[in-house]
Amino acid sequence: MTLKVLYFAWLRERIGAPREDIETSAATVAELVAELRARGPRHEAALGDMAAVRVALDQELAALDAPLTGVREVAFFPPMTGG
Amino acid sequence: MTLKVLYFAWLRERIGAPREDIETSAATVAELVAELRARGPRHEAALGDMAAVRVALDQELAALDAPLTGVREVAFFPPMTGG
Amino acid sequence: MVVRVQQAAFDYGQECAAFASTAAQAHAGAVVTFAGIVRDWPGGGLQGMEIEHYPGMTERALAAIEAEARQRWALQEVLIVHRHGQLAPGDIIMMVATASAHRADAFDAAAFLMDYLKSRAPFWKKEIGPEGAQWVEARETDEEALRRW
Amino acid sequence: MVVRVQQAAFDYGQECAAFASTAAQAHAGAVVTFAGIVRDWPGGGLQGMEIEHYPGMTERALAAIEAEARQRWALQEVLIVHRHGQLAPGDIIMMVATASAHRADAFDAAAFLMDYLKSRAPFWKKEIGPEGAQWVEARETDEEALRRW
Repeated sequence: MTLKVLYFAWLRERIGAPREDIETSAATVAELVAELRARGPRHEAALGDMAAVRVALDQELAALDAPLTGVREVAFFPPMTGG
Repeated sequence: MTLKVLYFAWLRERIGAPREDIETSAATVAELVAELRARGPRHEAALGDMAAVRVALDQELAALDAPLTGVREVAFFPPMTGG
Repeated sequence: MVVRVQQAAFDYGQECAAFASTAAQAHAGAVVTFAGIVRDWPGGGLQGMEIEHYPGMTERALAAIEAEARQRWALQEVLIVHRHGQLAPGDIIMMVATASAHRADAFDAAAFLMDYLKSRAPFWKKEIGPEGAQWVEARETDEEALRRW
Repeated sequence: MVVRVQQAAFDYGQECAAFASTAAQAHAGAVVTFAGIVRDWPGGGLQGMEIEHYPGMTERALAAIEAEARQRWALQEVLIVHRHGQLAPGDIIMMVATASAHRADAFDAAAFLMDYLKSRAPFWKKEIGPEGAQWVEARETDEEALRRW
């Protein structure tokens, strides 16, 4: 499947792009993260410490072990700081 | 001593006046209330049920057994309903 | 601190804007405001409201409540405005505003000011309807609200 | 309910006035507003703030938080406005407003909206100072604040 992967805040800056389209067969967020980290130092710098990263699947917050079945948009970002 | 006695809200309406000057030797609020009630049906209607009445001595909330020593202004009114 | 007791209407929006502007200059990060509105009865029919107060004691009580709030929380600014006299349904009766570095202090201080003002500042409301006027009774819950502070 | 996410500045005073007026027409008796302000650093020197957000998810998250507040409290009106983009010290970042029959609901709902918005709506703040830009870190206390609801 092709996933639209989005990055925000310092993850976007470390990746060097706000978005990439990823061809993957990862079954869960954790598997996708492992694949992305293998892409190189920028991805490793962004996704190396997932304790500092939040994930949304199709714009809903999700856990690392959430399945990617039917998902079209995955977003990675730091804890929110609005308000 | 001469006390300035003030009434507010329905106590004022039952007394029929917002203020009266009272010559008294009452030592406490409770003694003053007893004297006032003896003045007639209007005072009895206003001060008959002190559970429904609040008292301020010189513009500070006070209890029924508070002494009147040095006090110049006594106010009687219902529980507040501001805000 | 600003405490005003007045018969005249005030412009709630303008007060909010001026307060936030002063708060910003004082490096506050959080502003909370409360406004109390003359609320019609559930079935309608309220014609007006009359607010009586105890001149002198009112200002003292509000100043004391405001000072207590400043002792408990780190506040950059506090505003209390309360009307008395004749009001119509929908009129704004009063407002409080608090400004602090962080939101928790601003929220707690504003709620505290309201709880104390309700039960400790000498204001009394009278509602006027088609069958005459009636003094508003104090609610048990208002006295209970004080216990949390 | 009104939820707005916008780059443009908004007039906090005018929003408060309009909200209170709508609230009064809906027979609310209590209005609470919160405004967040870009706060300079304790020692000064903050030059600006940049707010990034996640278009699409932001609106969904705010609508969900607003719906949750309406389920928990009896609210006549709710307003959420949040800016993104470039801001200067002293600028108003965002506001929420709640209207209810009684003050407890309006206060609790506004505090709830702020707690959830802080930690569950996808906004990120970056502070710009003389030595460059720095992403604001989420505070432990903000996550803890959610537990009371």
